[in-house]
Amino acid sequence: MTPLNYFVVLSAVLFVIGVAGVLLRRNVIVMFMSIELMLNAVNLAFVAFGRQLGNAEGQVIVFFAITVAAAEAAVGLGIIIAVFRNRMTLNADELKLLRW
Amino acid sequence: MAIELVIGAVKALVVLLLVLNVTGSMLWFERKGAALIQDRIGANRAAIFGVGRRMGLPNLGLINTLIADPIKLFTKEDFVPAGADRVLHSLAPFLALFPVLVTFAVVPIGDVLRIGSRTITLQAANLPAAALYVLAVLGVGVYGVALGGWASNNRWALLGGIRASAQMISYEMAMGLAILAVVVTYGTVDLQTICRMQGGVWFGWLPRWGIVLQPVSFILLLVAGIAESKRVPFDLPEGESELVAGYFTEYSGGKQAVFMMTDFAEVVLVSVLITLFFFGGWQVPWLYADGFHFPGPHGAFLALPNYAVAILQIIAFWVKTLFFCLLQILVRWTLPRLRYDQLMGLGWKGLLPLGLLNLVVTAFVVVAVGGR
Amino acid sequence: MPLWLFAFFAIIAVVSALGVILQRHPVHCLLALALALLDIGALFIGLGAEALGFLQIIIYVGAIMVLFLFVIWLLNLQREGLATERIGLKVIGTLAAAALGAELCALLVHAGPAPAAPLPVDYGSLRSLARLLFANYLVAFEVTSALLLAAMVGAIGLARRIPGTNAVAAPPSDVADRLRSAAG
Amino acid sequence: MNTLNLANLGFAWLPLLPLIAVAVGAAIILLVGVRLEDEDSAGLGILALGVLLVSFVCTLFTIGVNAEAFGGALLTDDYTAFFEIVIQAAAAISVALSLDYAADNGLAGAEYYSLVLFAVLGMMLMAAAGDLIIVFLGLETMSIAVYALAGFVRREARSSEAALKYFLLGAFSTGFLLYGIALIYGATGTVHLDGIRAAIVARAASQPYLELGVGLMVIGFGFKVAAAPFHAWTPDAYEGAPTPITAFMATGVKLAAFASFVRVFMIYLGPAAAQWSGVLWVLAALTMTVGNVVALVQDNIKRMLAYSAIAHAGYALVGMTAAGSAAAVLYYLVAYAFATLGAFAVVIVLERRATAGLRIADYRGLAQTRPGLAAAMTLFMLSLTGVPPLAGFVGKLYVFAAAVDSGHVPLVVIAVINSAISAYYYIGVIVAMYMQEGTPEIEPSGASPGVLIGVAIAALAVVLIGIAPTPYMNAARDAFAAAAGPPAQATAFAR
Repeated sequence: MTPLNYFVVLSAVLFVIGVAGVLLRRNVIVMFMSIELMLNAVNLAFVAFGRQLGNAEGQVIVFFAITVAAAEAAVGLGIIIAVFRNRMTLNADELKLLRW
Repeated sequence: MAIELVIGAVKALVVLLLVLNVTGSMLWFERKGAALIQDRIGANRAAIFGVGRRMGLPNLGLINTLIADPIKLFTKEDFVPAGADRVLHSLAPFLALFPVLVTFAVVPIGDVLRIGSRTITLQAANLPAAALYVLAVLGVGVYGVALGGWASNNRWALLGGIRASAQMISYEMAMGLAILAVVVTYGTVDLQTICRMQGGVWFGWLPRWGIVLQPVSFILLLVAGIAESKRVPFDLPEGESELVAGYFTEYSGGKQAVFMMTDFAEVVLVSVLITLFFFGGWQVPWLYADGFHFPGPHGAFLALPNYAVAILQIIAFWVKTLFFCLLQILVRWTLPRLRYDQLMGLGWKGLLPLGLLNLVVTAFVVVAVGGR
Repeated sequence: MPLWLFAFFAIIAVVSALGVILQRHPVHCLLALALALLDIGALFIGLGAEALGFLQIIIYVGAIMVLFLFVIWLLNLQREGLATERIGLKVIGTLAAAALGAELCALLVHAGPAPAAPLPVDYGSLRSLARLLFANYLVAFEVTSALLLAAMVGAIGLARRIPGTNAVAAPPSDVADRLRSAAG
Repeated sequence: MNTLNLANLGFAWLPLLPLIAVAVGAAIILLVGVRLEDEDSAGLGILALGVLLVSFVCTLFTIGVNAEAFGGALLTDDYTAFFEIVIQAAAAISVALSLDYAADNGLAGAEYYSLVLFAVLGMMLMAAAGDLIIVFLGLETMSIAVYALAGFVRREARSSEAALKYFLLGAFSTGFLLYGIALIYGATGTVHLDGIRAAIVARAASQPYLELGVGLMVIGFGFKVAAAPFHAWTPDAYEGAPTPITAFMATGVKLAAFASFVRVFMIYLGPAAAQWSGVLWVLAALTMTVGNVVALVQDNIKRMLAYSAIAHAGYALVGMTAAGSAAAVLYYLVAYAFATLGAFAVVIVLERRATAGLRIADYRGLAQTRPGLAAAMTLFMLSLTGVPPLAGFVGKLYVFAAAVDSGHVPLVVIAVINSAISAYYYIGVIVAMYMQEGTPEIEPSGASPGVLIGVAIAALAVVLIGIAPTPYMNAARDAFAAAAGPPAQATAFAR
């Protein structure tokens, strides 16, 4: 059996990779993908904790987190399309009508 | 431990071989079916070295399709267009085929076989959440087609890929709702249990098949399944008058053969699912674990040994499956192609509300009747 | 889940996650992410959350990622150049993130696991999950319906045509020639 | 196998009613709006106001109930009712500001107003949440609706860009918040706030997990309340979003985020205060300073108000560092909300297109052309500065006094210095309106009744709450006491 700590550490590693992706990438859609990676890292932590505690609450939260991610994806991609139609770019460095 | 592994491997191999053979035969059935509908002979040059015909034997068309066609296809030049994403271009056909094939792993093709003291479930992988597994694997299947279209660096291929993936995820909704209604009806996601629950009879003669309980789901699954396999009347992804050949425009040789095989494997898969959920799976009417109990005032009984029952079940399963394969071929050669807006309209405005309604009604009835 | 299996999935997860942030083409990033999500689904199943693992694959890999793929295609995104602006800031940010990660890992390893509690028989089954959703978390479950409706309304509100025009918003003429280097 | 028994869950209609009213109202608006042209959307706005009124009446019934429902998922106490009413008021004023704005800009009314109501639903859930799942879902319902609203003027590149920045950073922060929830769940074994507090009190929680989780939740909430250094999205999102939505974001979103932040941290993570009060101290000092200093150099009024909103989040955080001052924070937020709503209402009157009429220079000579508006704007600016006897002053007084009582004297010194700095840019607007004769380049016309009513209500509130603070402060005190009361008192009344 794998100690459950390993899963939590794996989730931390994935989370940090996601954070690094958001900070490093310039294409907003890839930034968004990195955010999805972060959320999934969190989901892994939830399931691992749930397994450790022996209650299914962790799974329930993941269920909701997945739902939220789907909703976020719909709205986020809608916004991304709207931005692209207006500006013809998805490069975060070029989106400077407003100062960051 | 070791013997378990061997049994598992044998079961997997048997299922895989069965599926591959049925899938391969589909090409021949398709050609013959087309010929039948178009009032011609079709596939009539299929004698090996002409020997069969010289000796007055019937054509060996089926065997030829299984042996000669693959050899021909896999020895053709495998062409990758310039500017294509080489890795994904090669990977895509297998990404399409693999999910379809692994779906069969959870399909029960019979009840149990007893050898000595050992009881073997006739199902390659005994997964409790098999219905979810089917949906998950089907969901992943979108990538092969989508990426095949994209990686070819060809506009028509990309359009075909987009059409295909949009169509597949749209109809996956209807398919999922159809399967969910069945799951709610039987209260389990285990396919073997669903099959077992379809044993027995109502009124002394009517087999307890799912079609009686879930006729709407059956229609949903059939239509969505045909759309899922991207065949006429839902073959817009490869609509040759608009898109050359859709997502596999730039494929040739073996890789194209794999795409074609995926289509046929999907046809088989849809038939298998319909058989499982609505036509009793491996159930033979009036056949129980100990033999036939015929209906009627006198109730004739024919005792059968376990192995005979298992064989009958396996045969029944594949006969039913084959029937629905042929039905799909019939549909393919009979109906005209839809327009794309009609396709999307049918999926989202027709099947989806119908599926939701069916699910709600099912849930109410289950609560009212069973109170599980 | 035996250790070797965990190691296998963990390596795939980390490699594909790195792929998401290191690949230059959005489609390749997306495939790496899809693989990572598939892998995480497998880890769920390995942790006994069988139904959830399949749901993860159905929803994330089968639907959300395909939506991303559509948008990438719709916008015809090409390879991305390397970051040129405020690179120092970004490197610092990433180093900070890495430091945070190291600290996180150190702490988590150090935390010491509570002994794994005994599991109920039907742990992770669809039935147990559904039972919780429709009983203890009824309110939350109902809220998700409002959440999804809001997301649908929002997405349609953002993406539907501007009334009276055939086109969607007309792009400013000075950026029209940047179509080729879009997002590049 | 036993069937589900809803009574066992503590199923109760009462706490749900305000929420159901809003959700059903949103759906009705969608259905009614199907056949309406976008230019006729004002009627839908009136309908939305009606829905908010119904929800408000439903909320009135929940006052004094102080119970929990659905196994502790929803808390029906006065704290919830307090925030629900303030949120409804903020939303109602935002809707009133939108009536003509949405129609003039050709925004799709059905979508617009239903999204506002969905956002309100999320906000009310955040206030009522009894477990972290509801906090998370409420936050997301609110955020997703507001992301879309921020980008609702699709013709404007600025609006889309604002939505994008708000969305990306918001989703980013959600990741942190959710990880925080995960670690707290891992540490305490539950997501119910009661259970979390019990585990902390019993020292049953794993310390490293708890510390990390609390830290990550501070980051997540910090983003939502726009605390420095997590404020980067605020000015852009506030500047680019349609102005009524900016007003809504600056008040409703902030109120809801603080409602949740205060409840989770001060009440349920209170036993672990040692782990977060220091962090909040630094956050508060940083937020006030950044907000006020950067606001000094802004020439766009929406951006200036955005930095002002950041600064005020800082003052509220000052209150959160002091254990006894939660009621002061509640009062302060109300004072801030009305002044900010009023200021944005005036901005809408002067705003011509999304880019014009928003410079502070455009306010020159407003006292001559529109003396009433200028006077109201003066009131709002003075209240935000903290000049007696207006609401902002009393709020600051309560917050700072409580912080001094808890021994955070240096922090209060920083806060007072910051207030002095803020006077410069707030009074700059007043100077522009009254002292500078320059011909106003912007003709303030198109002030619709809705906007004027909004200005009037906000002005009245700022004065009233300031002159007679006692009833409001008592309400805030009762609300907090009800929330912090012993859990035994909170029994599910439906059983």
